[in-house]
Amino acid sequence: MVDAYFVGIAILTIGTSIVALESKELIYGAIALAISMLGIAGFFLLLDAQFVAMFQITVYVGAVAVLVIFTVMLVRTQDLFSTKDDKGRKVGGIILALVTLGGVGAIFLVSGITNPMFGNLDSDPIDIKEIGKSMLTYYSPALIVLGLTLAGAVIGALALARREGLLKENESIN
Amino acid sequence: MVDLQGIIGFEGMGINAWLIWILPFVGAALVPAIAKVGNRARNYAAVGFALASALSAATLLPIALDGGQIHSQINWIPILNIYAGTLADSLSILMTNIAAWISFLIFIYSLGYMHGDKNLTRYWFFMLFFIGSMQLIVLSDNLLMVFFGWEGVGLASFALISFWYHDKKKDFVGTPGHYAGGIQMWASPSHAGLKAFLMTKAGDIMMLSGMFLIFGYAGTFGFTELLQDQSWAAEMARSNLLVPAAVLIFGGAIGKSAQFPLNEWLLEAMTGPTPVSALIHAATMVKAGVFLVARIGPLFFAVSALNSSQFFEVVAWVGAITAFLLATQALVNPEIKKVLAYSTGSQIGLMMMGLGIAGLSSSFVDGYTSGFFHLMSHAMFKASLFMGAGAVLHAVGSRFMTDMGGLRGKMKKTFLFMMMAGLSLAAAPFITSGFWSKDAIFASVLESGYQYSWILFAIAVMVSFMTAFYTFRMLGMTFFGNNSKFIQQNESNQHIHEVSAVMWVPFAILAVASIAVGLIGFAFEHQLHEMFTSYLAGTFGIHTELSAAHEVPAESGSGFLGLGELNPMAVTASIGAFALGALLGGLVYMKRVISPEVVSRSIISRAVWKFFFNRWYLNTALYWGAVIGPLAIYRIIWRYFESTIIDGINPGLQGSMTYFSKVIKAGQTGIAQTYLFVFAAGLMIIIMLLFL
Amino acid sequence: MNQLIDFVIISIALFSIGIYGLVVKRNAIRMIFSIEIIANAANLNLVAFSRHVHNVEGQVFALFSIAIAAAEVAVALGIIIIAYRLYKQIDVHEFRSLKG
Amino acid sequence: MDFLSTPLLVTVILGSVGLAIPIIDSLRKERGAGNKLYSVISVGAIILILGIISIRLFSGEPIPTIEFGKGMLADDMFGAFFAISLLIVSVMVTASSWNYMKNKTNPAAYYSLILLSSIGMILIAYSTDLVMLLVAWELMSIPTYALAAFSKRDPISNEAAIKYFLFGALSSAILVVAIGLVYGITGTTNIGQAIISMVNVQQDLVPITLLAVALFIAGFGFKMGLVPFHMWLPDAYEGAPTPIGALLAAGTKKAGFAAAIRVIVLAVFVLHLDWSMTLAIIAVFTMTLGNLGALVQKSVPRILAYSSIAQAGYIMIGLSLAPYSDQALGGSLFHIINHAVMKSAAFIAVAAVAITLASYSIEKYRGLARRMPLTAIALSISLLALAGVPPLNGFWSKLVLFNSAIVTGPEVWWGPYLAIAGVLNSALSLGYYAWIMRKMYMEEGPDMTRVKEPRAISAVLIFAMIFMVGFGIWHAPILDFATNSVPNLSQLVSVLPSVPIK
Repeated sequence: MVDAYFVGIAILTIGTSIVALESKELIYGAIALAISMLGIAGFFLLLDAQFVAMFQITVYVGAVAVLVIFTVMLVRTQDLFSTKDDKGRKVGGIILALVTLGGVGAIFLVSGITNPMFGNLDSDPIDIKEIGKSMLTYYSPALIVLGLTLAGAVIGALALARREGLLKENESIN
Repeated sequence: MVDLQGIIGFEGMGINAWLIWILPFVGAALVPAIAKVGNRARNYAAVGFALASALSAATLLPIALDGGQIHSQINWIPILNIYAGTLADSLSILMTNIAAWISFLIFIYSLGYMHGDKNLTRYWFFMLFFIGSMQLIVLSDNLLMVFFGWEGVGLASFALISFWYHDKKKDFVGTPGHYAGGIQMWASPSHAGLKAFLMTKAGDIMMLSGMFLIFGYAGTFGFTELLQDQSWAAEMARSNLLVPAAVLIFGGAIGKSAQFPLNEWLLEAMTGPTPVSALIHAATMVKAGVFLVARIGPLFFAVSALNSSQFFEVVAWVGAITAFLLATQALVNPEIKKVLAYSTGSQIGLMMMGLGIAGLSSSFVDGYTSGFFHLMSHAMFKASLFMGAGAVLHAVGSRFMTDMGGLRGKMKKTFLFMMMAGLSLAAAPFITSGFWSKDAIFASVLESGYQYSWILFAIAVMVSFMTAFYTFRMLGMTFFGNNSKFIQQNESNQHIHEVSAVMWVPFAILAVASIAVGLIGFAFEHQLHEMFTSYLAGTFGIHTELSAAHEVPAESGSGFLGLGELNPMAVTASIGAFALGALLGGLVYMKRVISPEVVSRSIISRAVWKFFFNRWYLNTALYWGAVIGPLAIYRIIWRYFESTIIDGINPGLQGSMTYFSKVIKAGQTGIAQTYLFVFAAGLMIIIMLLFL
Repeated sequence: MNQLIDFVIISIALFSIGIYGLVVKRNAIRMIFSIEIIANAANLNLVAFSRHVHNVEGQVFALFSIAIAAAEVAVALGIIIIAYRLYKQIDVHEFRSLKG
Repeated sequence: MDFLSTPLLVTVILGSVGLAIPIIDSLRKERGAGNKLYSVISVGAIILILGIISIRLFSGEPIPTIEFGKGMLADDMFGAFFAISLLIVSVMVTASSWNYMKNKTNPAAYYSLILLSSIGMILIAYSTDLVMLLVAWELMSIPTYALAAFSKRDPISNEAAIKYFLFGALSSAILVVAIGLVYGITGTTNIGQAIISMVNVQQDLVPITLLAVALFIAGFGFKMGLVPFHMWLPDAYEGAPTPIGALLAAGTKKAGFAAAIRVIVLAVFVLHLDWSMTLAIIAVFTMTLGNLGALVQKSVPRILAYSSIAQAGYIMIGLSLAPYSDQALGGSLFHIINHAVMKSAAFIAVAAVAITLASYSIEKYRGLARRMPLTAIALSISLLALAGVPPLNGFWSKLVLFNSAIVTGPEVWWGPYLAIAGVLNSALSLGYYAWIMRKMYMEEGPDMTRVKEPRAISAVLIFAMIFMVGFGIWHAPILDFATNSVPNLSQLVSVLPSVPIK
């Protein structure tokens, strides 16, 4: 059976993620998203993955959410706050979400991982040192590539965000 | 990966065989680029590539003399197990040298003849492209690559015949205003190019079907592979397909070599620049057909000596008919290049006759040697004659011999060398290569033992007589007598003079060579005979029972002037035909003691003259049967069927496709949410598909 | 005690919510929210499995995945800022000059 | 970590050049210029890497078949094959950008992003670990999101980038889920070990492995442009700057196939043979929809985008038949390298037209043969090659693919139908290819004056024409290379004794 922490975090996470999508004010949605990410970090703590949880908080809550909030404020105008969803599309979206939930959930439920013997999470937690060790040995090439990925993202984001009013451009061909 | 070992092959010489045909293609690709540097650089680069190709061909000569062969292959189309390769054996090495060196000389000649033409880049491109394709035909080790080269020379020939595609009146061929049976008998360059392309294409299609017929049974295109495993031949012979397949391939040769019934294109092909006529329509491309027969003839002879005699019969008779047909037409034509063109077709007919008689006789090698020897000597003197004719055209500015006359004083060198080459064509006894090669054909026909050989022999003698006559007629009308009215009228503004050295030296070399070969003609033939004997025995296992004629020098070793082995009847006939033809021609056109007008005095001779002049009405029949008739039929078909049925079905099909396309277009709404919905729903559907 | 399946169910629920948001929402920033929710669901899944399999690879993978998601968001926000400059709005539904 | 192994060498050299370019740019006084310099540097770096890989290939250094090593990257023939094909695409794109980026802002970032993205593509083909695969996948994707939006004044480019990004981010999240499932079942992210332990997976866990494979198909299928994950593709290819369209269509798409072959096909082997039929259905839908969609389009890059969906369908024939035929995967690889060159040539030709005539519309292509002869002939050759007209290279790869479908007839009833569908589709595709060519050669536009063709692009197009015609006439070396690079499945079977293989 699940414990109270789990139930509480689950309600918080799912609730805030729905709020993030449905709130009237975009800025509240952004804050709700940050809370939802905190909830995920809580799940990580429940799973004895403290390092990942910390990373989640620093990167997602600390960086991504703040970045998002900045952007929301940057582009903030009147029409950003209206939520104009089409009715039909909304119904279709809910049906699709339910089908996904039901279909994928059913696959998991009929499979072997519902077996209490399989899904046993009682073993000792993993030592954080192991993470560092494997990062520097087995995963070191991936780390280099990750570094390049982040560099690529930074270069790309900078190139896009930079304002170029000085150079005369004729970029558009249409 | 690429098996370099396979390419390099025999002591590192294999690569030369590839270079011979690759170099001209490389040159063709580079010429437009070099043209940017300058016109001079371009011209010399083109000649340089021709020379490089010729030099690599020359390096192979020792192998031919040793009777060796280089066969190198690379895996080309692995799916169908088809190999690309070069096969340099005695036959192909000789042929490649002839083609390469004559091309080289003609390239030099072109430097003078084409000087100042605006479209020289195009000219060099196609000339080099032509040489590459020609050498590909010669050196390829399989029928498929031969076919590619075959198409390549066809394309180059088409492009060069209609080189002057602006269709100026002076570039036309034929007598303006001459109609035969309602068909116009003169043609513009672009028309001539198209005609040549379509007619040779008819032959190509036959060749292609023959090739694939064989491929269907044998599973390979390679010459050596076909020879190694001969089960295909037996199987084809069982279902009576062997001879049809061989004849179909020969169809390609008929088209390319302008043999009856696909002979008409060669005459209009004379609209091309004269070096083109010399190279493509006299010395090399039209010989490709002969070469092909020489290539596959022994194969068919070897694989089933008994069943394939019909094939050789077809070859011999087609050759004989063509030789006779075109020789008669050459008698009456007024254009110098066209006379030479007729003569080319006619002489190729003789070569075909020699190759055909080879398969019908007990001693295969005699006919084979004679055919190929005639090919060699003809290549030399005909290229020389064409270049000489080009020099004359260049000087006079008219293609009609009636506009010339009395040129020997003004163009001494041209006259001298054309005279030498002309004597070779007319087969002047004992001193010209043409005599020896023609004599060899006569001898092989006589000795073949083929039941109708006497008819072939008679035709050959008649052709020989006519050849001598029209050669002297041509030389006489051009160089003897008095200047024509045309020259006299134009004397003031067109000063006729000898051409420059860059033009006369190439044809001088060839003319002298044809006399030189003639002087040692018998020894030369003997050497060739030896080479082919060992080639045929070594490669195809065709052993020759030494005929009485050849036994003597082979044992005594006194090859040089062993006149004793000549077939006396052949020699007599040959000398007689020459003497008669030359006498008649000389009297009428050189000494001009008899007027050519005698022909028009009798109705019969006039009718014959007209019949010959209208090319036996073959051109007329061709146009009525192949162009005008089908067009009329097509119009009827189009009106009643295509308009109702095809137009009825086609829009329906097209409409439904467009409809579906529009449905998809409508689905692509441009709204990202819709796209994502399709994505997610599609994922679900695929998951469901999996669990079904 | 909590079972693996519980975490997995939560993960699927978040995944479905993310799909819903992507399909329904028209505001570009909210679509990015949806993508983040899906990415978080995937990470939760990973860490849960890592706890069950009891080796470190899952957690390391989760770290990589988080870093990557952050990088993606950075580029995405750059694109959205340009979109805002061009259109003065960020309603993806209106961005449909490419279609057909 | 062996820095001299080919994949790491590629990463280090291209990565350092890629990062150095923006640094050089920030040090230069004249900001935003230097397009030529960066183009030359990038082309040089890529050619250097191409040379290194070719030399290593000829010296027989790569492991001669696909490897399932214990590491994250394996220097095998499969990787080398994709590395060479993708590097050819990158070099074509960077060289032609010389002209495209003229007078445009921020060239440093542009070339840097192309280089980084190329590393990602190459590493996908070399990776033997799912973590590495994912990180490389992102390294490939993230720079292309920015590149797609690179024409900042152009709303179309931005719209394309948004659509592309939404799909890309969704599919990478889906990939994370899929990899998580594989990891949860097998306890490892190493592909080889995962396959070995999947063979002995408990029966009640099989549904989850199937789900994982489905998610993999969705994740990779987005890049490959498979139906129903294709919707973003025409919009993104059309809207993105045209050379980037070439990079997406010829580069990232092929990397998607590399990933799919590394993961899905091998999973199909060890799991469940019925899977291949699903792939076959996807293949048929993909090629048909792509070709039908292209029929009534008015914009040439959009036609090429639809045609690239269709080509993905042809390549999928090989993937779906991999368990039954030895030729199938070889045919796929062969078509992949051919298609990479053909499609990038076509896109680059379109880029040349866009630069000089400032339009994508097919109406502007009327009389192009007179206005831009080289571009017109290159575009025609690449279109003919795409349609599979002999003797161009596209013909041979299609022949191998369709042939492999036919010969599987005795084993799988639907095999020959794939070939029939492929042939019918090729015939259909000729409709719109011929239409473009007719516009260029048969019709006359309002303006028939000759325009100057961009130099660098012309050089690239000449290279592509030589490739297409040369390897059309003599395709044996590439076919050999492709068949040698195929994952040697029989070897895999010997490692896995209980694999349910026919």
